Amino acid sequence: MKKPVMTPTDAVADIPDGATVMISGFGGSGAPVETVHALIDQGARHLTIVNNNAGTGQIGLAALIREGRVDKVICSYPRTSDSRVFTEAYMSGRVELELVPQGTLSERMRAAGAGIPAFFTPTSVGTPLAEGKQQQEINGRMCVLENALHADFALVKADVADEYGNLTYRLTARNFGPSMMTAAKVTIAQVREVAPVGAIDPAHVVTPGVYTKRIALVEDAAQEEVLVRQGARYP
Amino acid sequence: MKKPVMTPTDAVADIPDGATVMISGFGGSGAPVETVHALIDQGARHLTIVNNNAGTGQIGLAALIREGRVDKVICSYPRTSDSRVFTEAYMSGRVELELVPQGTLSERMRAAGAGIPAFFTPTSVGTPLAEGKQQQEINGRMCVLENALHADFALVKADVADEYGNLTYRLTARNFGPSMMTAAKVTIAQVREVAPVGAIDPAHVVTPGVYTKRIALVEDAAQEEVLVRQGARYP
Amino acid sequence: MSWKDHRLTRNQMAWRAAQDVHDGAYVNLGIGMPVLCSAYVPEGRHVNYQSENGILGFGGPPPEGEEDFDLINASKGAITLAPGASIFHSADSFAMIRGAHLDIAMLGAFQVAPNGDLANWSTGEGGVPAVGGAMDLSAGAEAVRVLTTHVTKDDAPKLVAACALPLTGLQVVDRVYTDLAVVDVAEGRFHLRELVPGVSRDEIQALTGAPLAMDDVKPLEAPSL
Amino acid sequence: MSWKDHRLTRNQMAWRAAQDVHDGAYVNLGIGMPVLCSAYVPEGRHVNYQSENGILGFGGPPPEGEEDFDLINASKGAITLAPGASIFHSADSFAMIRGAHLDIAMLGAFQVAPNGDLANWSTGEGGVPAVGGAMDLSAGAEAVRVLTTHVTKDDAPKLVAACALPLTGLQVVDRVYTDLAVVDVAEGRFHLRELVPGVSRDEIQALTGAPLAMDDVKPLEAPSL
Repeated sequence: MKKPVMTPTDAVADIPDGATVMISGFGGSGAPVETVHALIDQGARHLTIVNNNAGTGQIGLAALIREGRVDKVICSYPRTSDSRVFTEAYMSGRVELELVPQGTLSERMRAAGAGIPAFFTPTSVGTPLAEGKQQQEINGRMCVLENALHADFALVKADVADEYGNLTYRLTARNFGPSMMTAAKVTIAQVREVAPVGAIDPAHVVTPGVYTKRIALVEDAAQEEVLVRQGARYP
Repeated sequence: MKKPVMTPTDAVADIPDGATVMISGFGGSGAPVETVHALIDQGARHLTIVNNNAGTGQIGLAALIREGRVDKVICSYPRTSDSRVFTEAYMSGRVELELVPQGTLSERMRAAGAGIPAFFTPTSVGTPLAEGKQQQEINGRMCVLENALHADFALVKADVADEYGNLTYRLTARNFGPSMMTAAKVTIAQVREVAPVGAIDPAHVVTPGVYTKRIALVEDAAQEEVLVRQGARYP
Repeated sequence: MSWKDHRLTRNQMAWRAAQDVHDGAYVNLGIGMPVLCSAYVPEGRHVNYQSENGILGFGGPPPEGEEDFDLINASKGAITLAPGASIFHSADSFAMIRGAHLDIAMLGAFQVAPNGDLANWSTGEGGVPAVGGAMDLSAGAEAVRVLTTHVTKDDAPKLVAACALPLTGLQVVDRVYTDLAVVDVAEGRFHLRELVPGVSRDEIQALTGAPLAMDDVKPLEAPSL
Repeated sequence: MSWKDHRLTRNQMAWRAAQDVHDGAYVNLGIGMPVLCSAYVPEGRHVNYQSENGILGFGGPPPEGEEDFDLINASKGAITLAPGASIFHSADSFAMIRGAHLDIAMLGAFQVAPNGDLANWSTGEGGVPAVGGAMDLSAGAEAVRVLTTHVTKDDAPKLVAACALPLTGLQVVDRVYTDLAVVDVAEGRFHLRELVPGVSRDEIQALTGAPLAMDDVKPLEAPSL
C-alpha cells in the first residue's frame, strides 16, 4: 500500500497538546531536525518526549524545550556538551525527567511494538532506578519488571523509503528509529528520498512498510550535529 | 576476529550426550541438513532439540529422531505432511514433546540472546499451554510469564559468512536462524560461501560476527524440502 | 442432490475470503487453506500478505518447476515475492503479529464457538498437537477470520455451541468462511451472511452446532476455481 | 614536582587500557574517555569495538574535515568503519550488551569501591543525572573496566571505601585505569598493579579512599600521546 508522502508541516499537523512523541536520534545522528522544527511551528504543548537525550544547542529538541512545549522527557542521557536548555528547564522544575537506562529504554519500545507488555531485566537492580518497581529472582538473579513504552506519534529519521514505506537507515543514524517505528500509533518517517516500489532489496529492508504511516520527504535534510557545531538556532 | 571454518563433521564433534541443540529451519527452508547429518554420524544421544517442527521424511531431524538420538523436542508444529517418524516416536512415548506457540518460541530464544530472563505475553492465555505458568494482569490484559530458552549448541543454515562470521541468509530461510545464533553457547553457521572481510555491507549484516563461533562450509548444500520430495533417506 | 454437491472447493473458499480483504490491508495467512488466499487478490486492490516465517509481501505459487523452497508460506508451499516485499526473522515476524500491526489473520479451525472461541491445534488425546503461530495470531491480529469446512469428515459440525477441543484463542473469531456459508461471529451468536445456492436454511442449520441468526442472507457464489 | 606533574593524559590512559584487550576481544567503549581506546589497538591484534548506538567494528576518528556525524561513537564523536563492521539498531545493540556477548565494557566512573561497586551516573541532588547505557553494560558485560582520573577536580579520591553516590552496578568492576595507576578490584580489595614513575606508594595511597594492596607493583608507562 502506498503511504502518503507529505511535508514535515503536514505530517505533524494533527499532533495534539499532551501527546507522547518519540523522536529518533543518538545525539544528532538520526535526529529528524526538520520534522521537529515543523512541530515547533505547529505549536503543540504539554508534550511528553521520548528520546535518548534531551536536546543539544538551540535547535531541534532543545528548541522545542526552550519554547516551553515539553512537560516531560523520557530519556537515558540528558547531559551533553551543550544541553543548557534542558538543564535550565529541569533545574527550574519546568520539565519532568524520567531517566531510563538506555538498553531498557530501547527494549521497552521494542516490547511495545512486539506486543510484549512487560519484561524482566537485570539492568538497574540495586540502584535507585529500580526503586518502586516489581522485582523477582529468575534463575538465581534478581530482575526488575519493565513495562512496554508506547507513544502517540514517532518522528523518525530514516534514509530511503520506497512508496510502500519500507525503510533503510544511514550508518549509525539507525539507532532508535526502527524500534520507535513499531511503538507509536502514528509514525512519521522523515526520509531523504522516496524510491519506487522494488528499489529496496527485500532482505535489506530495516523497517517493513507496515510500520510506516506517513512519509515526510526532506531531500536536503541537515545533520543536527553539524548545525549545533555551527551555532544554529531555531526558530 | 576470524572465525574457524570447518567441515560439518568437525563443527559438531564435541556435542555431548544430553546436549540441548537448536536447529534452524521452517520446514526445509533454512534447515542445515548436512550439519544435522554430521551430528547423526557423530552419535550423540539423549539430545533435546529445539526446532519449529519435528522433522519430515527420513532425513535431517527426522532421521536424528528415527536413529533414537532425541529424548525431547521443543517445537511449535510437529505435525507435517510427512512427519511419521516423530509421530511414531511420540505416540510410543520414546520422545517427549514441549509444545510452544511459535511466536513464544522465537521470542524465548530472542530473550535468551538478549539477556531478558523472562517476559510476559498474552499468547496462550486461557489455553492448556498456559497451565502451570505464572500469570499476571498487565494494563488490563492477562499475560503469562515465559522464560528465556537457551541452548548448548545451535546448528543454523545461513547463506554467506564473511571471515569474521558476519552472516546473511537467503530469502525466508532466515526464519529462526538469527535468534538461535544469539541463544546458544556454541553456534555453528552452515554457509554456502565464506567471503573475505568487507564483502558484506555493514548495513546488510543480519547476524553480527560476535554471535558466530564456528563456520561449517557446505558449498553445495541441499534444500531439505527438495530431498524430502525426492524420497531421500539418511544414512 | 445432497448439500455435499454444492460445497465450494478449497480455492473457492480462499477466493471468497480474499474478496473481503480491503485495499491496503496487512493480512497474515495461516497454515492450511488460508495460504491459498494469496493467489486471489481482488482486481484493483493492493493487499499485503504476511507469513509467520518472516515475509511481508508475497503472491501465489510460481509456475511448476520454478519453485524455490527457500521462499515459502506457512504451509511450506513455494510462493513468489511481491513488489515491495520485506523479509525478516521469526522473532521480528511475531513482533509484527503479536504487536497488533496486522489487520487480519486468516486461520484454519477444528471448532469455532458463537462467543468467538477458536480451537485449531489439538484433537485431544491420541494425536500429535501442533500449535504453530495460531495462538500468537489469535492474540495479536486486529481481526481473526477462519477458513474451514463446515463439518468434519464425519459430518460433525465445526461451528459448535462451545469448543470441546483445547482452545487456541478466546473470543477472537470475527467471521468464518466455510464450503457452504459465510458466518459472522458477533454478540455471542453466529450470523449466517451467505449460503451456497441449493442448500436450504434448514439444512445449514442442521449442519451447524449452534443457532444461526438468518436476518440477512445472500447467496454465496464463487467462480469456478 | 607534585604527583600532578606525573599524570597520564587522557589518550595515554586510553592507550594503557587498550593494551590489556586480548586478540579477538569484543569490547564496548562507553561515553567519555573509553571511546578514545578505539585509536589504540595493539599491533598484531584484532579487536572488535562495539558502541551502544549500534555498531560493531570501528576505528578511531577520521582525518579532520572528513567526519560523518551519522557514524559516531557513544560520545557522539565521529569514527571510522573497520573492515567487517556491522550496524544494527539500538534494541539489537543492547541485546548484544545485556545478553553477555561482549567480553569487556570500558566505562567512566565517579566512584569505584573495593567490592566492585560502580557509581557513574548521578552526582546526587542539584545536578542532571545521565545513565546512558552504563547500567546495561554493568549488568551484561563479562568484564567491566573503568577509565577515570584518580581523583576529582577537588582532589577527592574516586576509588573509595564505599560509593556515596547512587550506584550504577553492584560488584561489577574488575580493573581501573587512572591517570596515576592501574588498580585491580578483586576479593573485596583494591590491588595496585601499576604506578606512574615519580609518584610514591605513600602518595598514591593518600590519593585513594581505601587501602591499596601493593604486593606486585610495576611502573605504569605509556608513550607520549
